[in-house]
Amino acid sequence: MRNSTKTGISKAISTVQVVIILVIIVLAGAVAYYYYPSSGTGTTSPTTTTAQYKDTIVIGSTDSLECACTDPARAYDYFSGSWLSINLGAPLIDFAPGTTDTSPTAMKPALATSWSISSDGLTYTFILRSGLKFDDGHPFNSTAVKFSVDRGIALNDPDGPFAGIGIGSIIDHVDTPNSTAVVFHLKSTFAPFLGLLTFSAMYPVDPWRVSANSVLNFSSGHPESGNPFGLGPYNLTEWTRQGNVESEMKFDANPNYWNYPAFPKTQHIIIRFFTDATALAAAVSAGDVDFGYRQFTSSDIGSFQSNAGLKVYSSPGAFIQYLVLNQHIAPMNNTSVRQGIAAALNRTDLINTVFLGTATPLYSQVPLGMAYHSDVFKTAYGDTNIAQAQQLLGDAGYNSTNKLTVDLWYESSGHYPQSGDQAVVLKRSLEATGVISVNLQHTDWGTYRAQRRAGSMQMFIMGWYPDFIDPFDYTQPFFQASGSSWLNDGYNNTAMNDLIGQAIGSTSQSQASSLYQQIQDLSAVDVPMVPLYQGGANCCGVVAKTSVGGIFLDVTLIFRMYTITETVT
Amino acid sequence: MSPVCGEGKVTYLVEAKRLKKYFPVRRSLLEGVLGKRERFLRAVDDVTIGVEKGTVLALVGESGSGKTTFGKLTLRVHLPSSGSVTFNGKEVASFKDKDLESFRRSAQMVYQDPTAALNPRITIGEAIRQPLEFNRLGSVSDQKERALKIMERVGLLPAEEFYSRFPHELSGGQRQRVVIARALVLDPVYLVADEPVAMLDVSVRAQILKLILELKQELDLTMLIITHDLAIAKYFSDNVAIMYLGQIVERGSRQDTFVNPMHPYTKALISSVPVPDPERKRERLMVPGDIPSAINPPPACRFHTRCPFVFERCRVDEPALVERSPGHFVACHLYDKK
Amino acid sequence: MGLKAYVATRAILTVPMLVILTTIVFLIVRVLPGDPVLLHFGKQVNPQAVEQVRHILGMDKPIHLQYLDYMAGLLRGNLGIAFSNYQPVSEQIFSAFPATLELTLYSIIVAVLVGVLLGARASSKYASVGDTSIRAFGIVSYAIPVFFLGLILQYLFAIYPNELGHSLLPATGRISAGDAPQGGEFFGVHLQTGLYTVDALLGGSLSQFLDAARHLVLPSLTLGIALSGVFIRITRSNMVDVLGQDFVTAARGRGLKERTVLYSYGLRNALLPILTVLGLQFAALLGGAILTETTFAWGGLGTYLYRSIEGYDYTAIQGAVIFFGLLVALVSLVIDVLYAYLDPRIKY
Amino acid sequence: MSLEVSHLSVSYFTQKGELRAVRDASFSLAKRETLGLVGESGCGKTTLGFALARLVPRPGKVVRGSVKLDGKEILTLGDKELRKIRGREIAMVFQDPTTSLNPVKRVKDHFVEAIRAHQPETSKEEAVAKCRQILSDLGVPEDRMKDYPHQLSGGLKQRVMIGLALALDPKVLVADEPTTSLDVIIEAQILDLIGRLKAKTDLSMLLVTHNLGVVAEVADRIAIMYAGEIMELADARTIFRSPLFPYTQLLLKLVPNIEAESASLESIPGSPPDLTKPRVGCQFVPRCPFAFARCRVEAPVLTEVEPGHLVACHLYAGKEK
Repeated sequence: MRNSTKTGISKAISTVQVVIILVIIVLAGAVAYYYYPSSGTGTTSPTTTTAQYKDTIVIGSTDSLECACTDPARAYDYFSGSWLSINLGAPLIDFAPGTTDTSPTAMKPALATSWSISSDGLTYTFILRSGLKFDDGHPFNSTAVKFSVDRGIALNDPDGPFAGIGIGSIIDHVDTPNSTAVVFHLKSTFAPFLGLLTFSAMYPVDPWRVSANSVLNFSSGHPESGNPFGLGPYNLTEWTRQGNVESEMKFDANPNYWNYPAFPKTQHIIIRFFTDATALAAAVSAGDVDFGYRQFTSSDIGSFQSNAGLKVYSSPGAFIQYLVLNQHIAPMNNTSVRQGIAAALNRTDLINTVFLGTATPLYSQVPLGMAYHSDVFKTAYGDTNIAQAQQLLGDAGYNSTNKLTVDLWYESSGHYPQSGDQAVVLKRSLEATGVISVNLQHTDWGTYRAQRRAGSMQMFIMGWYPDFIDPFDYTQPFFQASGSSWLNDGYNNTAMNDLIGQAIGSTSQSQASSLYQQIQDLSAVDVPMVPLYQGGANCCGVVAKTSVGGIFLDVTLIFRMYTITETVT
Repeated sequence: MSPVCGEGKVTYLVEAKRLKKYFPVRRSLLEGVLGKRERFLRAVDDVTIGVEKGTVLALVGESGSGKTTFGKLTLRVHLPSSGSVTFNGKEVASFKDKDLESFRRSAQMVYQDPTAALNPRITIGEAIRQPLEFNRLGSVSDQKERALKIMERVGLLPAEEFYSRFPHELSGGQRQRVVIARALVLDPVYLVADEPVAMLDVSVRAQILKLILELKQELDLTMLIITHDLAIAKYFSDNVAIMYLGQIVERGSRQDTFVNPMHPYTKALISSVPVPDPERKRERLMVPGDIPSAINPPPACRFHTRCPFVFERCRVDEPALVERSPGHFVACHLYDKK
Repeated sequence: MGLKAYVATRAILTVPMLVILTTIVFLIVRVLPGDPVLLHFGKQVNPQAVEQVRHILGMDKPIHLQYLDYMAGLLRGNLGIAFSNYQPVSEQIFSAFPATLELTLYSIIVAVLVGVLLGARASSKYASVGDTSIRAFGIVSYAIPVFFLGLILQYLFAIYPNELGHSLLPATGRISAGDAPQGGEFFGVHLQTGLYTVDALLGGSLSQFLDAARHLVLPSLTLGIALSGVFIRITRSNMVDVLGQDFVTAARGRGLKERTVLYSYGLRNALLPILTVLGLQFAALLGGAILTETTFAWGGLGTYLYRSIEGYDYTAIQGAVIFFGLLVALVSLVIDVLYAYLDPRIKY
Repeated sequence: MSLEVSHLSVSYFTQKGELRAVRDASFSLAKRETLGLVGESGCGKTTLGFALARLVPRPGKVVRGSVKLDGKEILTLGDKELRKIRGREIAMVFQDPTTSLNPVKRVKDHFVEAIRAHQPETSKEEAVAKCRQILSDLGVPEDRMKDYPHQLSGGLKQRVMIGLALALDPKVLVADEPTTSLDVIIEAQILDLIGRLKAKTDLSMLLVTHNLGVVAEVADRIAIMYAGEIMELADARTIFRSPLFPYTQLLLKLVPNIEAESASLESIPGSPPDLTKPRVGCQFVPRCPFAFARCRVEAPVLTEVEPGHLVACHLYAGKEK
């Protein structure tokens, strides 16, 4: 006898139907794929680029703007200073992409076609290209250059580079004898001045777009108004933020760029922002983006290396990380304590455990590969020198029963790669002395910065990307009291201040060499901070499809989007 | 005939006077917000009636007539909205502490659905013993002994064996015996039985009713049987009260009510009961429609909307419960006509 | 009383609820031990910096004035200024919300579709192998961590096919880069919802719609499957219950089609408790969205809350919680109205 | 003969084993005839009623027998044919009108749905008109058509149920305890209604009930069921005047009669057997005052002992014709 009830219902909803619905959901997208031109290419515009290159490249990144602004008067974090500005604006003079020579003689013309330096080293004269226009059609001339520099100095934004580097104390005034000539009068000799001009803070801005009295901020729906430059290879044509972070930025080639149409190589670049390194890695693996830059974990990099469709780029790196010992908070004001910590640190463990050997131990704030570098910390303390650490801390009154207790801070929102892992290893090496006890503390990058400014963290991990390529940029911002106020670490040594002053004024190579040696030696005695490691792009992660080319990663660490191409496969 | 005491004066164990119980009707969200006047369900509306000591009063009515509410009012499960219930002449609502405890022991209830009345996870022996424990009467072994004794009395035999069984292992009739035993274990003097056999099969109904009556005699109980089944009222009560929409329309001895029913509603009820005799074709007093809502009861005589004998006065004037013959009270204008 | 009047009253009654909610949130942030500003700065602080931040945030005023400011701000849709970057919280939330709403809507559709159909199917095959396996699926999907499910689906349907050279589905994002739909003009009004699938259709672009749909597949499947377990269980048990009732047998006895009996009698009546669960699950859905959004780089409110919590951004958290509260209140309002509409027994 | 049931057996396959709810039931129902099927709860009478329209719920199954409606076998019909029979040829009325209507459907929609399920060519308006006609015949006010079931009283709901059952002019109506959950006055109204329907139509009716009073009012013939079996079958008068089966005799004694002079406190000791256990002999043996040796070993068979009077009892073994 059949059971009518059961068979009846079974007919109403069959397994087949349920399966079909599930399959439809899963495959709807897959089917759609075939009706949709492959992702990443966008719409094809017939008039633009050469046939063999794609006209759009998508870059994925976990970077973000710290202050929702791109104004060089305020923003000089890595993303705005070494990535965004480089592609939206242009310097007067520049290094060639991929250069290994960072000396003044290697400088190439950019907005300026020629330049001369007075014999006393106090006057720099630049002749500008004529006929250049900002992307909004206004003419570019010497007045715009003067306006930009005067504005930065006048604003002197406390978060910005002008205050940070003290540009106002370098430049006395700017003259504009005619529309294509700009003359910089310095207050005193400043050896790295040409290098300084490659720094995004010195890029001319569009006087018709920015106000002389205030910083340009993000304004929803008006991406162009967020771009103060208008002279670079690209214009910012879309800028969306969702919640409290960037979600997407779109760059279109700027036909007014002085080197157009040689550059940019690719007409459209899109940056997609990720909150999470794992999601960025997934996006790269799945081909959602053509290019992934900053940040990946070392293990992600490892898996990319085994993927035939992807290429991992590495480069000499001038990115350094170091441990700041804040002398505002006792007992960090005790030099023996700082020296003891310097002796105890185990850089080998740090690099092997956290970076799987992809970084280099660093024994001076001036990184390896840069002129005048000297391994002063290695000479003074070696590495993992527990005996010396115990002795130095013993001098300060700490032993295994009366341990030195310190707070070690790291930032936890992904601004620096694997900060938490680093902190754990550092804690381990400090505690291996038996006389130190470490409390780990962490917070997000925004708060971290605020606390740094407030001087409220006893010991904290920081990183440094160069603003411009000169040993000056690795010493003055850390050791000279006028330059290191941003760190608010309480370090102020007159001898050190003088040495740096002299180095800035020196016009001879040999004199500079001797001065930078003395500066580094003194830094290993005073130990306001302990250098940890240096890395290239590898530690931050550059991964691209194999079809992508034109990537130049050099010691400047700036990221040029305008040289990148992707061949059509 | 109603039993008389002393000089022909009736002694009531439980007596309700002008008893009213109005339940507020939950207003809907909208009504609440719009400040609509609160409405009441008039479950018991001005009832004066007594249960004579040592007798069984059957309270008969359709569902929604308010009979169960009345039963609960006499047990102080509900407190009256107005009017009073007295127990042995004392106001039930005024009982406190010791008096209340002793009243709670003296007045017990047997429920309609024995399955719902028993906790499925407690053995029936424990279920019967628990009231003793809650009232701190005797040691545990005393309590158990007392429970076994009452179990024997209600026919849960062998008692020892039944003691450790769970409700689901029992038949419906046995479960109702458990409920009765649990009500009687505290030696009550007043028992309210709310439809005690409605959920049972015909073949066991008589057994249970018989048991209740035997126990009533033996333990000298005074009882209120609440029922919609006129046959039960007819066979197992001394006095009968017919309830309609919260009011008593007729009351009297069982004889008065069944042999000489006077109120049209009583007549309709009796004539509506199907008679198990295919050859007896009776003339039925048909009453149309349904019992109206107790929230908006009809004015004047509440039965006038369905009464086959309705006339002018019924719609304007509320009939009083008048003694038409000794002990036989009827609330109907028909009998004032002559 | 009409349904419209009921909806209006029910909506008005939501107001005191929201006042209570917002007040509680306000008090929690201020009365609980720990000064949010100090927490924001950490242990040792520069008092001047603290005072400056307090002033910017208006937290240097007496508490009752702060409360008035806060409530007045709420009335104007102003949720305060975020600690982390001093931008208006309400603007940030409104920019992030459409992403979450889109994910949530499609996930609910997946959850209900998968859950209700499988649940109904399980009930019709009561106690069979099919029933048992559907129930097992329900339990597993309920127990599996959302992000883990997300990673698995990401690998299976995006990363692995791409490594084989056939890209199937995108692993992250809401739409292909640079292709966010902008809505369209209708009778001179620009309509843009922020829901990419809707905006694509408003803009008349099928390709954008399909692209947005492709991006929705994995995240909405992840969240939808994770939630479907509850629906499977509730649908199954309710259907078993309803199908055993007299009116279902009666309907069969009248010779109605089995399909009519199953849906019009069975599912229609089982739907009411499912609806309640749907309302209750909404909060869980928002919680699940946090994890899903991170895995799929979705960039909605979940990410916003995640970032804010990570950064101890109290005003942002407060704003997000109030916004979530508002959403839940709104959803429960909708559910109540639907309930009243679907169940004639509801008195309103 | 309108309906012919022979050797029908229905079992529930439970975890405790096979529960034989109906065993070897045979009876017939003539046109315009009303058969009362009487028994206590659990005796299988409801299952038997459901089996006629193949509505026995899971895990129940018809294991044997045949149900023929005008010569057509119902138990082997396909789903589609079965649907045509249900409601159109055999209609059901259930015990509890409160749970028998879809709570989310209006009264008239029940009618429209049922009528159009069988007569798809009927327009909605025609179906509503038919609904109006039927309900007015049954004394349901017209404006209640728009109501939902919960807005109706029990009596009205049962009228609606009866109306629904009659909407397609079925040949056979199976009414399962149609008045049990109603108050006595409403019960009288419904019985009166059924009586008038009987007089007016050609309907055959199977009235399943435990209430002998109800069958006495309505039934032409009565079947007494005990423990899954039909033990006695005769016309109503015979059953009440001269019952043969001991259980019937006892049952009649303990049914209260409101018109009788005195109370009867008779009862049948013991309880019905467990239907999952195998049967040996007569099922009524443990409670039967007349049981003898043969009753314990041999199951009696329903046999005609007088013209039109069938009984399954060894007491009447010699009287077989």
